[in-house]
Amino acid sequence: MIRFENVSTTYPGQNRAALGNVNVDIEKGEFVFLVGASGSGKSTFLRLVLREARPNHGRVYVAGKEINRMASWKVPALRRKIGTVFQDFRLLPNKTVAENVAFALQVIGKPKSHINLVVPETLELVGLEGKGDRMPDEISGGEQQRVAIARAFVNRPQILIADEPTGNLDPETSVGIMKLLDRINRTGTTVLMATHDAGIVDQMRKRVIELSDGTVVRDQSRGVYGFQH
Amino acid sequence: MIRFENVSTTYPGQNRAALGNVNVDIEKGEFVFLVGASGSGKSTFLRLVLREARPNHGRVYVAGKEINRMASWKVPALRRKIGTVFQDFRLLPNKTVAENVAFALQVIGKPKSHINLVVPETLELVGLEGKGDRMPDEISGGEQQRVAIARAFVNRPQILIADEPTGNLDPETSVGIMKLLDRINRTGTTVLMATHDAGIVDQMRKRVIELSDGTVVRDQSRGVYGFQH
Amino acid sequence: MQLKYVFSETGNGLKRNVSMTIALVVTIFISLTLVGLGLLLNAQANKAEDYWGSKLQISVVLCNQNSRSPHCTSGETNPAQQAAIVDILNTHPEVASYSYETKAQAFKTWKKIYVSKDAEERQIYAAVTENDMQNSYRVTLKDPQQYRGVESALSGMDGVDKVNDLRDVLQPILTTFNKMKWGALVVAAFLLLAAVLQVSNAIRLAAFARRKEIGIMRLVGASNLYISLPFLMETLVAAVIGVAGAALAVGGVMYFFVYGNLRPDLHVVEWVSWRDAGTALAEVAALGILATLIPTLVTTRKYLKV
Amino acid sequence: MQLKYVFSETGNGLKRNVSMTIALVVTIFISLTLVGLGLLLNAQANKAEDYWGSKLQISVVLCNQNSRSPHCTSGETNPAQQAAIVDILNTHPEVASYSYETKAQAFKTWKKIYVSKDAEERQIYAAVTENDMQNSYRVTLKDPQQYRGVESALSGMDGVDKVNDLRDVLQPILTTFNKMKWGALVVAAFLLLAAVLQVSNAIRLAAFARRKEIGIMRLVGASNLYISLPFLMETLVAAVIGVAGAALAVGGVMYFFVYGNLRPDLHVVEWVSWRDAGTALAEVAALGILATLIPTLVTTRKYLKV
Ligand SMILES: Nc1ncnc2c1ncn2[C@@H]1O[C@H](COP(=O)(O)OP(=O)(O)OP(=O)(O)O)[C@@H](O)[C@H]1O
Ligand SMILES: Nc1ncnc2c1ncn2[C@@H]1O[C@H](COP(=O)(O)OP(=O)(O)OP(=O)(O)O)[C@@H](O)[C@H]1O
Ligand SMILES: [Mg+2]
Ligand SMILES: [Mg+2]
Repeated sequence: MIRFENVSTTYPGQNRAALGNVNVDIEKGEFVFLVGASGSGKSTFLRLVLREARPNHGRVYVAGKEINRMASWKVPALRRKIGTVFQDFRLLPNKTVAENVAFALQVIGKPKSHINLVVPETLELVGLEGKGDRMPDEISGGEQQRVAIARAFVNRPQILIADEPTGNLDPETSVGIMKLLDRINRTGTTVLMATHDAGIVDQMRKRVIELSDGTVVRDQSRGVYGFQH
Repeated sequence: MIRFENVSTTYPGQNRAALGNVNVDIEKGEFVFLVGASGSGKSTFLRLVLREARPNHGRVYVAGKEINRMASWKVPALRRKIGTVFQDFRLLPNKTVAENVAFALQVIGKPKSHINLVVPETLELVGLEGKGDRMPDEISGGEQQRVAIARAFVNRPQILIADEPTGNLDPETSVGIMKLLDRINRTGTTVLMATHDAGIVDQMRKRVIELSDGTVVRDQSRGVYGFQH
Repeated sequence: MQLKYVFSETGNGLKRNVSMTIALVVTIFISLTLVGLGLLLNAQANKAEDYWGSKLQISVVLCNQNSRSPHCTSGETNPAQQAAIVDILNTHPEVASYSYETKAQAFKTWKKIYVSKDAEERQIYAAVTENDMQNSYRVTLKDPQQYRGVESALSGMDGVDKVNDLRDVLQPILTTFNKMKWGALVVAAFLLLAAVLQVSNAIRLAAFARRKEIGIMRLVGASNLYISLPFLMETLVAAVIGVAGAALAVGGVMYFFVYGNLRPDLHVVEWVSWRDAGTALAEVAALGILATLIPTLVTTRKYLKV
Repeated sequence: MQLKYVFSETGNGLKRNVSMTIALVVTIFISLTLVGLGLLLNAQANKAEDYWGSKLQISVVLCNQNSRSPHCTSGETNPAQQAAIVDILNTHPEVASYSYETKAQAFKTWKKIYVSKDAEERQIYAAVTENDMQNSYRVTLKDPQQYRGVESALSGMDGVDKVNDLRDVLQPILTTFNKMKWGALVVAAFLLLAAVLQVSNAIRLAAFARRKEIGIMRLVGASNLYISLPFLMETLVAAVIGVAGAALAVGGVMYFFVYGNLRPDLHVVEWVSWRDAGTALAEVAALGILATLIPTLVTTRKYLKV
């Protein structure tokens, strides 16, 4: 589903490479944790998958296509296959929960009838039934992150990317979010999540890829956060 | 140093109070953790201390003054007594480390000679000796947070406020930051830190104030994160 | 307060928002130039009104030998005809007063106005004699707008060559000055509105570009004045450049057009002087500074408040 | 694509940036109005040049009985004097060709031009006879700028009343049209620059106000066109309002000034027509749309790129 072949990338004006010769292969349906110290390149890895950044060397394949050779007008189509969730939720404060989720479908031109069908369905899936009419600041942080996940998942993407989705949440709320991501993963969606949260990684026992200074230093199929190789 | 007397506050357009009848008294030189679920009101508490927000009821005293009766032109003087650190560092990307720290002194009109003296001193204190000429994106996240702490502390404030300062850092780096805050606390500075990081709270064994839905549900002198009263 | 910081921040701000600054300066410049020209035209209209004030009469020109009017068949107006004319002037309800201008007086005025630089024209003018002039009555009206009655009563009389209504000639010029003045001021008002709105937009954009710095300044306790001074300076610089441009443009019009063309060649009226231009420019400068400082203060209060 | 979204976003965008939009519309409006007036003045200058083209000659007016020039002491120019004049015209190096206009021809032209609405003036004009006219030579020059030689050679001769140089009268009018044209176009160019810069500033501000939405749109895979269409529409609406305002303003000038004042009262030249105004406005509309669309496209590419 996602394949990195000798990928290196350096941000403009930087000396140090953000990623150096990374080789990773993630299969369809996998659940992968991306761990590593601050600045180790986790977010950069995710940006490459979304083609928000491009590698200086090597190739990035997503859903069978080499995305760096892709014409830029095809990038929107790529991104429709990928749902994305961030630490800071990124909800529109002036839209209700349901409108926030619907927005993701409207702007890619889905018909209204389809939107009216799948939005309540997805809100139920993430555990927000009956809260569609609330505004984002009327619900808790955990619920806001559920809205963000609903928005990312409402178009049923093949891949779900999450960059420290529990970074702003307390430990209890975080567990709920992880259960939801696990449920989404079990529908066949590939989940790739960057995190610092040792507790979560230790508990989930999924595949762990550890980055350090931009290189893969560990790739373990049922790993924990703190493992030292 | 900081006293809340029956403080309640509601954000405009909200039904639910962000803080409800909070009474807290923090002595000079204390180290206090503010914990609680997402949305429990930790950041609001800190904003009230900085007079970035104002209470609807009750009184907030900082350094012996009731800050809500204070004329708005006196607010800068109040803020010079308080150093502040955030999760997202908030460094100026086009200034070097030393310039970022010096900026805080320049804009409050300190003479150049004073700046040239205290900036290197403070950089050494936070463990960044020799890195003054680096740009923020040339150093690690942990180092960036040290710069932010140096900037907050360079004017030797009586109070240091930190809102989830380790939220973006990996566990190892976080420990270093906590050691630094502890060191600053031991110089007599009152430290007030909001956090989700159970590990840190458990390890430090300092006073813990827990908020839940805007009310203080625990105030314990040598507490842990997960304590249930 | 370190003024160095304020100046360097002002410079940076201007550079960062080059396109905004240029747009702003151009709009201020053009609008103030038009305000300046409007004020000059106003001064000109006032000058013209003073200058022509006494001339906004009608004059009843009597026949001389050269007159070709059908009412001048008998040549020079005779005393009987003249008495009939005076009778009308004494009794007509529209007439306030009148005076008699003899050929000699007319010739004196003629010689004053018809001074030419051109040698040949001077020769021709020299050939004109007092006898080519005509006697006339200068009639002041009760209501300057009510003159059709007396005009038609007199122009049909024998011995009256023609009834000259100087207002027919001068009023259109005055009206033209006034129209041009209002045209310039209306366009200037539009552009000033645009300039004021642009000032506030420029500040929004600048506050946005500098939002990180501003956030940190507020956090570490920089004073309000310190935070907003670079913004004030930025728009002040734009205003000063705009005012200077307007001064140059108005000065150019004065130098090349008023002093270069009108004053030496056209003596119909007294033209505006450097002194009038100075007054207009002082007003323009005050307006330019106010029109930028006020929106700046309002907008900085809104976007930079503690 | 849901056009409803695009329209509602366009509306929201315009509302959100009211002050930016007004400033933009005003600047576009005024600059395009000035471009329109500049183009009209250009058409007017061309028309005047065509109309007066043949008149940019010099005419050598011979004496008649009424002439007062010192070279007309003997009354009507006699054949000997006329032969001397023709001699000069045949040999002078500045002269390309010449023709003779008799009193009869001059009288015909005179009657054509001096048609008055005024009853009294008509009476006076009726008294003018062919004999009040003067014979003259119409001289075409080799180089229209070189005429001082022949002028001074002829004006000193006996039998020559005066040498009229129509260019002395008409050229200043032409020059005035041209100066006004360039004045309008230069000011318009400044304001157009300001408008173009404002378009890009308006888009920067709008992109900033909508940065959250845009970020999410890019993330969930909205197409580039979909993201930028509201921006395009926003500036297009501003441009259309500006163009409409300019059309109204130019139309007003045509209706009230050209058709209301100039055409009925001033016959010295053929004035611009509605047809010319139409052409000017078509050019203005094209310019207005281009001057807003191009910076919009450039800026949206820069600030909204995938
Ligand atoms: N926009 C950027 N411009 C320049 N350098 C950047 C940029 N973004 C990241 N970097 C640098 O690239 C490296 C990798 O950063 P990245 O954000 O991928 O790390 P991360 O693992 O996500 O860290 P964190 O846990 O703090 O989010 C770091 O050294 C960082 O300074
Ligand atoms: N600017 C705001 N406008 C409206 N409501 C707000 C605003 N900021 C916070 N709130 C609301 O006030 C309550 C308390 O928020 P606060 O940010 O203080 O919580 P917190 O404990 O800091 O949460 P977190 O751990 O997520 O940072 C929440 O219900 C939140 O939705
Ligand atoms: Mg990251
Ligand atoms: Mg908070």
